[in-house]
Amino acid sequence: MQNQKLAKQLMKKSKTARYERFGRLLCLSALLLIMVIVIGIIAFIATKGMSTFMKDHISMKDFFTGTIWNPGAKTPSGHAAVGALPMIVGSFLVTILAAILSTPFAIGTAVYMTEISPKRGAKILQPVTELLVGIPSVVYGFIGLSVVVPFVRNTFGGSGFGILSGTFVLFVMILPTIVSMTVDSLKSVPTYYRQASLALGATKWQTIWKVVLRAASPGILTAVVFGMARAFGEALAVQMVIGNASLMPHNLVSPASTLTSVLTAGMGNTVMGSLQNDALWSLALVLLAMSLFFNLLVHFIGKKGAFSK
Amino acid sequence: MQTIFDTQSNERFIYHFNPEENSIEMQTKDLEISYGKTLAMQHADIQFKKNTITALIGPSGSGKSTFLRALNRMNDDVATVKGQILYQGVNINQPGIDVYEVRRRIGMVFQRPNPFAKSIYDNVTFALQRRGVHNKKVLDEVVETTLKQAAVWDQVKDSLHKSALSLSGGQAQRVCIARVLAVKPDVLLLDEPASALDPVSTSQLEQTLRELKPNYTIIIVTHNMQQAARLSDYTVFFNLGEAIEYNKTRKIFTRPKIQLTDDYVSGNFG
Amino acid sequence: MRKRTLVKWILVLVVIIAGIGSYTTRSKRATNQQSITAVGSTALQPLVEAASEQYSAEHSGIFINVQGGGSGTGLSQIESGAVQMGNSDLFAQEKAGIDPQHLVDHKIAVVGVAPIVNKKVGVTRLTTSQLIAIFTGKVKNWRAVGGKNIPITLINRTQGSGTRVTFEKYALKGHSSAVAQEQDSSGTVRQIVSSTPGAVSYVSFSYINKDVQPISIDGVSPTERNVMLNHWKIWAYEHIYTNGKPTGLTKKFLNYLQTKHIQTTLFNKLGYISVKDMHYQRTWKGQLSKESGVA
Amino acid sequence: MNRMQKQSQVAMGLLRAIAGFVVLILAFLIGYIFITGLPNISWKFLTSPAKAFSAGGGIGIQLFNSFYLLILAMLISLPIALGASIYLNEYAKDNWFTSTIRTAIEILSSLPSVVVGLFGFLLFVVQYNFGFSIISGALTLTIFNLPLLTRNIEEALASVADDQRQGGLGLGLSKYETIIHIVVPAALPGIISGIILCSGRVFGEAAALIYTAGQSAPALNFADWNPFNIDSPLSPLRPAETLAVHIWKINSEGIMPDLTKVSSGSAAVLVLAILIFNLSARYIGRKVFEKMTSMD
Repeated sequence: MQNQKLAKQLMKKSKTARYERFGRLLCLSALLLIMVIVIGIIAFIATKGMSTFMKDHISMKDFFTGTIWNPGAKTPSGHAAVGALPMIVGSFLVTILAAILSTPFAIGTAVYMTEISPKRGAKILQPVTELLVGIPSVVYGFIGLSVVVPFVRNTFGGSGFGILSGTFVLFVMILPTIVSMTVDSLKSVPTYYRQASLALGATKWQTIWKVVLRAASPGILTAVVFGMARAFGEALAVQMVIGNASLMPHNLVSPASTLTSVLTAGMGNTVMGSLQNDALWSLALVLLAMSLFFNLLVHFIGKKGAFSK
Repeated sequence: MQTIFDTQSNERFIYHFNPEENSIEMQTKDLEISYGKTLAMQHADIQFKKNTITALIGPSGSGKSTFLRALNRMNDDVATVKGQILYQGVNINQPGIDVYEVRRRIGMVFQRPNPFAKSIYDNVTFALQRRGVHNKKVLDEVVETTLKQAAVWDQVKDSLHKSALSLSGGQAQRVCIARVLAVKPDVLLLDEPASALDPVSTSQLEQTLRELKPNYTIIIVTHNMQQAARLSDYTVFFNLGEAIEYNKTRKIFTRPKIQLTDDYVSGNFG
Repeated sequence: MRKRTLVKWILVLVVIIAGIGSYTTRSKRATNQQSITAVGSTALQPLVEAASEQYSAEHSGIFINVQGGGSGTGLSQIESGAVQMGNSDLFAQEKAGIDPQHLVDHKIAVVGVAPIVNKKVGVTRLTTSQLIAIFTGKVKNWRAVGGKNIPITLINRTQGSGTRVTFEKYALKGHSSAVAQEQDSSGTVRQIVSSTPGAVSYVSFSYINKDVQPISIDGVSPTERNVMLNHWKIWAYEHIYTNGKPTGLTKKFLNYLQTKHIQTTLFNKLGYISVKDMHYQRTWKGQLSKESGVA
Repeated sequence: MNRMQKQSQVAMGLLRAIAGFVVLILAFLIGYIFITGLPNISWKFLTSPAKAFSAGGGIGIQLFNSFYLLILAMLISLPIALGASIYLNEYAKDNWFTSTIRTAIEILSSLPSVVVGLFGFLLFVVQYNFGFSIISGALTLTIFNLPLLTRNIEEALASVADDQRQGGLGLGLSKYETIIHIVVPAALPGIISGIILCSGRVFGEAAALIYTAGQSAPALNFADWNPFNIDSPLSPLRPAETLAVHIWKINSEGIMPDLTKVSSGSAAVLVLAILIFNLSARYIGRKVFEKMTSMD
């Protein structure tokens, strides 16, 4: 019967279906590959980082609350001198300050590029920001050293090396990242949102503030996270201007250090498997944990924002 | 001819064709559609007659689009569909059915014209090319026939290799119809195909659909009751996830059996 | 579409043929090419690199791969046997985490380390005790040691750096420097000292230039001559370690580094001091013996 | 209403000022790099090999290495990132597992590149015995590059309107065909700008390469393009110092007398190269897009 013939035709796996399965598998394996790499690196850092505590028997308390960093030596009070607190505080401060400083600038610029003058934005600003991403950190570092540090020294006093200089350099470094990602998320806000808002009699500013930015806020948050991620992971440039002293920062112009700067500077000078080296990997682990924390925080904020909308 | 009057509640009237009649192209049996835990459609038992135009009307959120999308299983990823969907007597809502073949035979045109970022020619032939048809002669012929069927050939025949994105809304929508016709479906599902078009384009589109009727079974979701009235042979009225009344269009618009339908078609709500 | 598929296959074919073709026609040298790798100290890298280039130029088919990475990397990699030569600024014994038992030390050169200050502090000479006071943070202003009224900004090399270890051991007589700014490269240190008022740090002789002021200690100025005579105490060996006795190409290359030709030309240019010119030798514990020449 | 208008005007002015200020910063940076660097660039500088401790060294090999590594790294990472982002954006269900994957990828992108570099060093250089080589460097750069590239491509895919996908599905095409032949071409401008962004980052990356591709640039025989010969420019097993690594190296340990000149010149060349790269990628992207949207 015709019915059964049709049923047969419809039940047969078509070439398209096989193609679909193949394509899906291909994409899945790409993702799995990335997952393997991610898990590999995380596991690698975790094992290396934990060995400070497991193998070298350093107590977590000494590590997280100590303020003297000289692995292998003892503090005057007899604890192991692996206090990572100054670096943790330093990383935290620099990242947060840089993000706070650059977010309004980045959003302003991105809004300008998408909402006010898209033409000029696409012609000038976008290529320039993309260009800046490619400037090696070491060049940023040297410009920071020859421009920002003297500026901070002359304006705010101190030696010029410190959190503030680090913040300024990072501000410029993460700006392109945040701008270009914010632009992407603003662009993905459908045009009819804007039209609807303008049609309701809202001013351009109200439209931007209440509609466009609100709609793009998850994307903007992601952009900021990525900016902070870059700030977190940045080493060479910050290292040159922050002073790189494992001291608790008492103000914004006193030399301080970040996890990455100590990590990068120390890696080549220590021997794999030694306490000195393990302690550096522990810093990397802290870094990982901190960026996880930031990430979750922002996701949390993002969710809250989504509800109140 | 046989009609079933829902005796459980006096609020539904679903017209059913004579089972002996061999002209039912599609039919749903006790269809139930849900998004997650939200029930979007239930008790849908509708038959669609071959080579007719059936309009699905109802207020926003009544489930008419959801229903339409279930018919060629476009909802697979987002919704759970229970019940039977018979296409020429074969239940296509069962495991093992090749959805791609189903969708080829039951084509769909969407609310907003969505030409691909390709040339007009490629828009029309794309699906065929993906199915291994590469003979230029065949493809040329398909392009010409389908664009003519969709009544857009004269306007685009000189710019077949221009981007389809440059077309006006009405032209784009008819290219989208041609694109669907190119894979030779039996059923055409249209989801408010004219909502983004101006009156002139809309009436051209309607004319196109009338011309397609002898060869295709057309099911169209529309917001526009005049459109349903002038275009369709049968009309289903949906409300709150249920098919309330299904009858000949003439009857729906002149002598509806259900008060709710009357209220809706006379513009009292919706 | 079908034409495209054809083109695709032709392309694949061409690539395969090209691959086979280039493999079979690869230069005959490739089969008897020899290559060794040296990793480690960034201070020693330019010297070894320059020597390896000359050596490769003189001996065809020889490939010596010289990489930096720091002394720690050099020592860990030579210990694990991943490379043939490990460059280090320090004795293996001085480095925590290294078992020096199987490592053979080849002292390649001697470098002097000198304190440097920003040119505006108005100090060119210090006594050892003044130097210790400055670096341990007891003196905080240049006025206290006869300079201008400028606060002292201390700049250290990174913990574990060879230069720092040498400086603390021989200039500060074993005192640890106070916790202060740290930089992990000599170039950066020099740049910061030259641009920061009141800055003081230390670099090896080859990094001293007109932008910074070297300091004499106890009346002895930092010159190569003074290092050879051990009047200037702050110096260290540059080492190349091998895992066990060197063999083959490694041995030949190490010998090449000791030739007079290299030691007179390259060493002078780079500011290294030849081990042969030294009037004294020193063990890793710092014991001196008055002998010249190489081990 | 009037007050609102005024408020809007003020806000617009402020936004313009912010954008202007940012432009100023960016212009200053680029101006600084070019003004200090461009005078040092000459044909000889661009083509001659570097010198370790005497003046007059160039950056020819480093420049070639940078491009070669970038191309290799992109060739390896692009298909992976594309596949992964397609899966994440089109297939993956929106559940905890997907968000875990996303979070993990985001975290990976925040790791300092030196950590990625050391990972690459231990894995490729030591474990797989690739040595300090282009291939080690390219693989490490791939790891370094994947998170951001995946993220960017995913973003570009997400910005393609859903009705394009439905159009494809409605024709009875598979999801995969629809994505590859319809969604990806439609997302191409976004994907290309993502690639440019990542290329810039890769091009300027130093720390991940110091331990993998190495910091030496042995002389190459530019007459020999057989990748199986070790002094061939194409050989994947030779060490390859890139421009960014070169800048890092001479700034930190360089002792040549014309250090600042070489360094600022290299920085300018690097920025210039990225500029040229961006412009050409944009141009190619536009052409490809035009081709895809008009003729087959």
